[in-house]
Amino acid sequence: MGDVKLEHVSKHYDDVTAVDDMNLDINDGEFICLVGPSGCGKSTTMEMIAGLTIPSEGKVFIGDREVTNLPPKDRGVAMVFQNIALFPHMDVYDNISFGLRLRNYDKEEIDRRVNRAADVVQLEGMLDRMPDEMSGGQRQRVAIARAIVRNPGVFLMDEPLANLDAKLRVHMRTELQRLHKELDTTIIYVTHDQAEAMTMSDRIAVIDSGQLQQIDPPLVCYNEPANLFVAGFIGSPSMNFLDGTVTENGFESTNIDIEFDPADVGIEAGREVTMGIRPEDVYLVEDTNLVANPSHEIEAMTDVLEPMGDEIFVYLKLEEGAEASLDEDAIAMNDQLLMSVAPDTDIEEDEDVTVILDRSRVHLFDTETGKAISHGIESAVQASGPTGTEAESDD
Amino acid sequence: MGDVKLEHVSKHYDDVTAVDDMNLDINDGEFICLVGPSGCGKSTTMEMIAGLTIPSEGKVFIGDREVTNLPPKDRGVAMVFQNIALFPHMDVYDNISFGLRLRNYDKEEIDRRVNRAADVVQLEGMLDRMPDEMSGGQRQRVAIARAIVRNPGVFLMDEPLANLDAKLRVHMRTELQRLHKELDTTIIYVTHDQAEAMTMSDRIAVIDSGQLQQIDPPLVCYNEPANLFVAGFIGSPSMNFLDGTVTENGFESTNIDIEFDPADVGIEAGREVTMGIRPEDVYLVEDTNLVANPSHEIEAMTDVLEPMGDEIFVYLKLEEGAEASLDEDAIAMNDQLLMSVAPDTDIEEDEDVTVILDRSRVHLFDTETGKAISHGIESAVQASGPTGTEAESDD
Amino acid sequence: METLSETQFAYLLLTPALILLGVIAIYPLASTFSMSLYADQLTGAARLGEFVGLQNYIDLFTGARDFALPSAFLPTFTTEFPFVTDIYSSALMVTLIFTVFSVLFETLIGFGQALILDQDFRGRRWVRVAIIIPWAVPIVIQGMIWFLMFQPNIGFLVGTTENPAIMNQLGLIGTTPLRDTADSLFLIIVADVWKTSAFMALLILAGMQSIDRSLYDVAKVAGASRWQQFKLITFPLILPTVLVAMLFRTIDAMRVYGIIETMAGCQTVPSLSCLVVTTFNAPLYGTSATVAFITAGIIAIVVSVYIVNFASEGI
Amino acid sequence: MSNEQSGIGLGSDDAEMKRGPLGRWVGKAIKNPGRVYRAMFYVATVFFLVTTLFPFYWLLVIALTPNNLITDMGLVPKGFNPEVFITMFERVPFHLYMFNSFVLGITTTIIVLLLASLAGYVFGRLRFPGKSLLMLGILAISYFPPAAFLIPLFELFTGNTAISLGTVTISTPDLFNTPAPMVFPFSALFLPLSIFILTTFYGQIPDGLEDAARVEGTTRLGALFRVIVPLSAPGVATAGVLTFIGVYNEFFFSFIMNNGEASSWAPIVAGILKYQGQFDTPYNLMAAASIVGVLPVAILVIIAQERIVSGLTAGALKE
Amino acid sequence: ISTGGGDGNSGNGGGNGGNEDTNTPINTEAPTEDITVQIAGDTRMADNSDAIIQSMYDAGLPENISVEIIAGSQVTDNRQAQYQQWLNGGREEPTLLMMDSGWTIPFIARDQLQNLSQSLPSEMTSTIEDEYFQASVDTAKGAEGDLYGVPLFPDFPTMQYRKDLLRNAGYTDEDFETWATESMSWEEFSAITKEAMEANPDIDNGFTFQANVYEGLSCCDFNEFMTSYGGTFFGGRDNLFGPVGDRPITVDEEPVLNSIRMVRTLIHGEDDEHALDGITGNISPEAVLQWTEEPSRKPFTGGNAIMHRNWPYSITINGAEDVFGEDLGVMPIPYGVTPDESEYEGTGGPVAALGGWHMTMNPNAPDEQKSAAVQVLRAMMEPQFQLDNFGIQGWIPPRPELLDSDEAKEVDVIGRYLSALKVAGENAIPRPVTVVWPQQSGKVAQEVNNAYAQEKAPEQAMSDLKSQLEQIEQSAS
Ligand SMILES: Nc1ncnc2c1ncn2[C@@H]1O[C@H](COP(=O)(O)OP(=O)(O)OP(=O)(O)O)[C@@H](O)[C@H]1O
Ligand SMILES: Nc1ncnc2c1ncn2[C@@H]1O[C@H](COP(=O)(O)OP(=O)(O)OP(=O)(O)O)[C@@H](O)[C@H]1O
Ligand SMILES: [Mg+2]
Ligand SMILES: [Mg+2]
Repeated sequence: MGDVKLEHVSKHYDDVTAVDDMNLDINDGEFICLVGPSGCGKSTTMEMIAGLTIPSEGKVFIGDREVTNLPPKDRGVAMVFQNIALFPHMDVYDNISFGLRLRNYDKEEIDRRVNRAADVVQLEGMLDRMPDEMSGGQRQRVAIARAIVRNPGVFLMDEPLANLDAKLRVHMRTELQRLHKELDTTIIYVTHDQAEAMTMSDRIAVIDSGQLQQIDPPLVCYNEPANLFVAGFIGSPSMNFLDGTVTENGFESTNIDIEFDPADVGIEAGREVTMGIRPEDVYLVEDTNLVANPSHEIEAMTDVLEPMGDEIFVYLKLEEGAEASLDEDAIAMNDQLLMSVAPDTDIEEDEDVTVILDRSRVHLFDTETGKAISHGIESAVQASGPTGTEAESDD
Repeated sequence: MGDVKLEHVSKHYDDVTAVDDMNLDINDGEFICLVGPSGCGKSTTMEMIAGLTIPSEGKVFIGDREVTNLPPKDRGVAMVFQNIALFPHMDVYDNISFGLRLRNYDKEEIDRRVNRAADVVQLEGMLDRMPDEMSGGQRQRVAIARAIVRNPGVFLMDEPLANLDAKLRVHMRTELQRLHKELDTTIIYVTHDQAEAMTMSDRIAVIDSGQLQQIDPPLVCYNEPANLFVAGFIGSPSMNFLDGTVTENGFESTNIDIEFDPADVGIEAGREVTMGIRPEDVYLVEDTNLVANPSHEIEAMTDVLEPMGDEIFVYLKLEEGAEASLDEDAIAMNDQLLMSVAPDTDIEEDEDVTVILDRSRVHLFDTETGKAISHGIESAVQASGPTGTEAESDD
Repeated sequence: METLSETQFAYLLLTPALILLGVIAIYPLASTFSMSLYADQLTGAARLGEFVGLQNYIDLFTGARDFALPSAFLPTFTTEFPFVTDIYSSALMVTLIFTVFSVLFETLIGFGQALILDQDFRGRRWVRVAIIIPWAVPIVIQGMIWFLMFQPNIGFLVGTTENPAIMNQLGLIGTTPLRDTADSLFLIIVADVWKTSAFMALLILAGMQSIDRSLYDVAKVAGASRWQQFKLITFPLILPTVLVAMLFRTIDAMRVYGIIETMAGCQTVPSLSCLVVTTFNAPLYGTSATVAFITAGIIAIVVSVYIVNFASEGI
Repeated sequence: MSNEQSGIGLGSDDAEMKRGPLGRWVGKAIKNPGRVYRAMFYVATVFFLVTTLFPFYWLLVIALTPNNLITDMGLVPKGFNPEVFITMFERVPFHLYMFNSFVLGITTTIIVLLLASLAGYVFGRLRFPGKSLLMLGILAISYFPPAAFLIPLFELFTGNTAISLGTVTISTPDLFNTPAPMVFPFSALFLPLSIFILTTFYGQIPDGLEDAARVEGTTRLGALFRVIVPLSAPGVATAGVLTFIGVYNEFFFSFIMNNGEASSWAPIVAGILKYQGQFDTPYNLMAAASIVGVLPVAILVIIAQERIVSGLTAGALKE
Repeated sequence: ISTGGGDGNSGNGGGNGGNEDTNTPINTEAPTEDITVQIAGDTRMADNSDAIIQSMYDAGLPENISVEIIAGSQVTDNRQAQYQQWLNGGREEPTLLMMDSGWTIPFIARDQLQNLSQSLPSEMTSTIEDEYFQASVDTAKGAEGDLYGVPLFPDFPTMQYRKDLLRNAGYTDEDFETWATESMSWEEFSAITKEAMEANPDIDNGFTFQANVYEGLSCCDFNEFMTSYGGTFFGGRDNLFGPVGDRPITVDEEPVLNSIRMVRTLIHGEDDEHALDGITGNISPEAVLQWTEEPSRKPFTGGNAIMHRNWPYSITINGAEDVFGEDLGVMPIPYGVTPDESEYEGTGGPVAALGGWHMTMNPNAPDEQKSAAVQVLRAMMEPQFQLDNFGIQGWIPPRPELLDSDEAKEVDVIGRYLSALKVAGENAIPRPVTVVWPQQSGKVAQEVNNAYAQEKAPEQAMSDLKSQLEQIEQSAS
């Protein structure tokens, strides 16, 4: 009833292609997060599911019915809009109850539901305020309440928590999850908050330039990104990338080599690859004991330190004189490496350090196509230890 | 020139007090983040600094001049609005250049600045789009660009990055920091993103219900929160709180006791206190070696696991049968504890575990007033190890 | 209904309006147009004479029918500025002069009034009543008010040669202004501006009230003065409304009749509509229908200025 | 949201005691441009009040002056004759004419707003082929002098137009002396203006709000009447006011379409003209009647408009 | 789409109903059933309808016929347009229409009225022909001489003056008595007025009349002045009502020019380059050039004028006790030349422009209505009714003889001035109303006003006018 399917859906504006041949197959009751860079087509996708935008090509299905040309009201969807879109001429109560009143619910039922929704979004006592008498976050919560009072087959939420503070977000997250469980509806959720996407969703759909890059459970996306884009996009701070080549002995680049048998990961020597390693998989040599499958030691110098409270980000320069350029347009920065360490680590700026990588968490991508080649290197020079969730190469 | 001072500033709406006797003293060139729960008065404070809202009481100064009643245009501020508010009848170029055109900059200078700003917010090539042809994130970037083309004494930014994806946020953050350094202007910045507040600001001002709670450098707020509110608000996930009493031997509560000499932290026995400990300061007993100043061992059972990619949040039940209630309204939850562990930790749901706390990271607060009593307990039963940034009690 | 294509849906919603306009406007116009193809008939029961095709149109454009009209229809053109001989002697020129000046001043004054009504002050409601009152006055009475004001020995705004009133002294009008085309035209424009500025003011005010107030906040912080806020925010955002208001004022002004008839008479100030009504009452139905259609054609040419503007505004 | 700076009285008065009041004022004004602005505002307001109200005051002067004394008038009534406001009702049942005009105005306004709302929505918010052409066509209707409609419409409404449906030919009903032959022509003639007004206003409502309403379960029409119309309240109310007042004072059609009696739905202008004899014109009665006909309506219209605007928007757009 | 005279399919066939309808004899037996006759009257009639209807019954209207009077529009142009549509559209109501004698003829020409000569008993029509003011009857006749309307009342302007002011100049009641029946010349008149002005220096205006650009100038003031100098529009009186296109146009002849010169002298003084010798100048204000009846009356009623030309309605106003009462004098309009001095028959002397109204019958009315209407007309033709209505609403009886009756003299105010009115009535001159008069009237008013206002020389204006009138005449022949 609530499964949503997009078949070869595209949306072209005059000179822009907002969504490009998108195929999505969302099961009834699933919680899907759409993530991707700004302007990649997330909202457009949502609007096409809601029926607010008619696809230029392709078909949209909701629960077996083709709805491509059906008006929004007949699709059984509720939506939280990115731009909030409260009705400025109605107070909070009327905004929230709008959909219910349209359906002629009786007064008490409406009252009950509105009060419950207001409770969930912590707006009790503000029901008679007008939208322009509220703060940004309060308005956003009204928008959420407006969607959740109804019992639609599909919830579409476009960055519903963007204006909320951390505590409230956590609260809202759990509430949404509870709602999801209770109503068993499909939720399609756009967020730019990694934590949200990771913790809430059954699957994450990563979109870039209107094209679907990967749709998989959160940890799969994190640990086994399908390509360079996903690898770089998921995880904050972003994965480190180093360009290099495959030799008989493994991966070689200007500053870092990693030994493995190319045959084991199924690639031939001489291929141009990009190696990826997440900041938390870079360790100080002192912590080698924590790593089951460490790489060679790498000499580096600390550059900037960014203490985050629960961890510290350390920017490492791999070459003498290299600038810690913060330009993240170039995918691979061969001369620097970002590392995250525990907050109580004794480390200073401009200090020489030796680091190792967790080889079982090393990702290899085809430099040209960006496709993933392997996630983690098992065939180790050192004995392999117990590895957690890393996966086999699936290329 | 760019220092901003609020003196006993309040703002009352009909029945709401949005800002309550606020005193703020911001130095020229400082980067201040305002944080606080939704509706606490952050935007109102900004508007009063900008001159869009006239305080009900109190005075506003910008660079020695009292500006309480000065119109916005004479205050030399630039602002990014929470609701974005692009001019719908102007294309991106005209939106961005608005402030410059007002000041009759010459054509080339405007061109140069607009292009640079568009570059910074990565909107090159979109300068001739109209606002309604852009995605949410793109619009927000236009709003940022509109502010940063100018050279004001004070930048006011109200959640400028709320609609941007993680990568772009990081980019924007560095750009804003660079801008801050280059122009040496005062920046007052509202954000609900802890990471942003922690990494960018010189000082964080924590506001609750219109009242200033603490204004201090980020790590001070994190490590030495002035009161329960700040402790609970800063840090995500939030600090664990347990209510208890001080005895001769230290802190005692239903499930956890911590030993110390009350005299050392300057409190008398018998006082009702709340103990706080951050999730990352809770360790599995196996990792005791990482902790310089561990507490007693505590028996618990894991409940929900939340894998975040770079860490896992583990909800611990301290009592048999206790529900892992996710109700964060009650400040202290005496029967549960949230712990964060490394992503490769071998841990399952509903498993018995033993944990310890890092005593040097334990916070004590007066339960009644919420005021902080002490941060970290030095006088240890075990020998004290090297402690990082923890501070003395300052109560 | 919702599954109709956008085009079908659009036409469906337009149906009631189109039916009404079809029956009440298009059908009569078609009927009137066919009247314009027949000769006038003054005797006998028939309303119209024989079918003459476009002869009525030809006669009007060549001036061969001017004898039946209160004034010439087209001016006599010359090659020297202002390109017509006696600018007050033809219906077309009189109408154009009236239109240009009345629309211009109504727009300016309407703008001023709207700006005032857009402010917040005590008694605004009463100022608004005051400003709308002229618009609520029927044209007959509007005519009477101004007619009496400029009636020698009754109104105080006109005097005699020996004892001139202020307006005479200033040389604005003669002592018998309502028998003189130029003077009457001037006074009729004044009377029309008095009455119809309210029309402009109301529409412009509505446009101003519909602007999102937060845009002003942005502009203020960006450093815009009041004037700049007006120029860069208010004006462009109400421009479509202003254009619509001016468009309809222009059309109305081009059809001016009532105020002329009640103040000075069609013989003194012959407007295009005057020609239509006078011939209609004569009754020269063929000529009248022809003048009506030519008037509509002239209006179409004049308002094409706005249409081009609309097209560029993307409405 | 934003508070305007008031500025009045905040300027400091020190060191300015030596100047005269004007000098002081100028001094303050230079320091505080808000003062200049306020002063300009008051001057402009007074100017507009005087210019719009003066002719109306003149009307009152005429009304209060006994008809025989209306000669060589000055700025005040010659004589004072308030009974004119009673005499006018004795001579003509003016209240009935007002009632007729009111009914005609309301009916027409409702029809016009309804049809124009639909059309305004279509033209303002939808894209479809033929749109510009249709708009031009509708506009073109207002190019024609009303006289161009008179004969065919009179025949149409007095049962003289035959409609042949195949073999049967029926003639239109005779509606002379009923409101219909006024209401329909008024509606058609005022429709283009309202369509254009509403087109611009509806076109400016952000798509997001209509989208939100549609997702919540309204049809497009539902969204129109629940969201777009209320948010365009100033425009809708203005279109309504312009139509209502236009119809209220209409005379060109109404004097042909009935016999001029109050019982035959003749409007107020017919009533006002009834005071007039062939030669004798009781200016004072006509003036009194127009004051009675106009003033309450102007006040009513303004109050209704404010009500409509605030009722529709509940203060959403302003203040 | 019908473009002809309407193809109405209602009973009587609308405007193209043809001559049979308008000519069919009407059953003159009084109907026996109850029936209501609707009369399109004017405001004054409607205001007095109870008294009027009562006087109809008094004059023999059967009780089963009731009468409903609707006011119609009082603005004469509007009423004309209204009737135009009603009759053209074949409306059955109203049965009787009150029509201005100034525009009845065009309706006759378009076959829109009941031909009373054909459909009424001849005893009724011959009474009208024989006993009524001739000029009035002339304006209710078709080209072939048939009668289409029953004159209700005539209207003729007179010269009103202030006896009190003239007394200051040495004139006495004796003079006033003479003036009431014996018209004076314009030379005399202007001289007397000037004398009175000099004797009453606080009075600003000598002689006030109407010379605005409007029908009233062409039909009446100018017509009067012109005719009193022996001038005509279209040659003699015979050509007044046609044949259009087949009659001389004589507006550029000397008598006409003289009348214009006379008026110019009155307004602009003897120094005017086109002044008329013998006329004393500067007695009329320039304001006359934009005055119609009411504005011109205001200064006189307000006490600021000596002489005033106007219709009888204003006699009632000015002669009221609270205005001038007995101090109001009335005399016929002065003359330019005597009848024998003038070339054309029936011109010269103390002429008065003819106004007044007729009662006409709607040919589309059902037969019973028409029969009932005949009864109403019959009642209206009763002398008693006419005398009653002189009292009720000031309708001057259409029979000259009734002006001599005692009953008429009894009527308040205007009863005092019957002798002057009777002279005016006997010298009434109708306007030259034909189907093209509506076109011609505007041109006449425009050119005459131009000439009066010194914007054109009289010769120039009248030759311009002549050529315009010629074009119009030609277009319609
Ligand atoms: N015009 C108004 N009338 C009444 N109350 C208002 C008005 N504007 C704001 N408030 C209230 O004032 C308080 C502070 O609002 P403010 O916008 O400053 O909050 P904020 O800190 O910016 O919140 P958020 O993070 O949600 O944007 C809120 O509770 C809000 O409801
Ligand atoms: N009406 C329009 N005309 C032209 N281009 C448009 C229009 N609407 C959207 N786009 C473009 O389509 C692309 C996708 O927009 P969309 O709103 O779906 O992005 P998004 O993924 O939601 O981005 P964000 O995270 O910034 O909200 C963007 O590049 C945007 O500029
Ligand atoms: Mg989006
Ligand atoms: Mg805010």
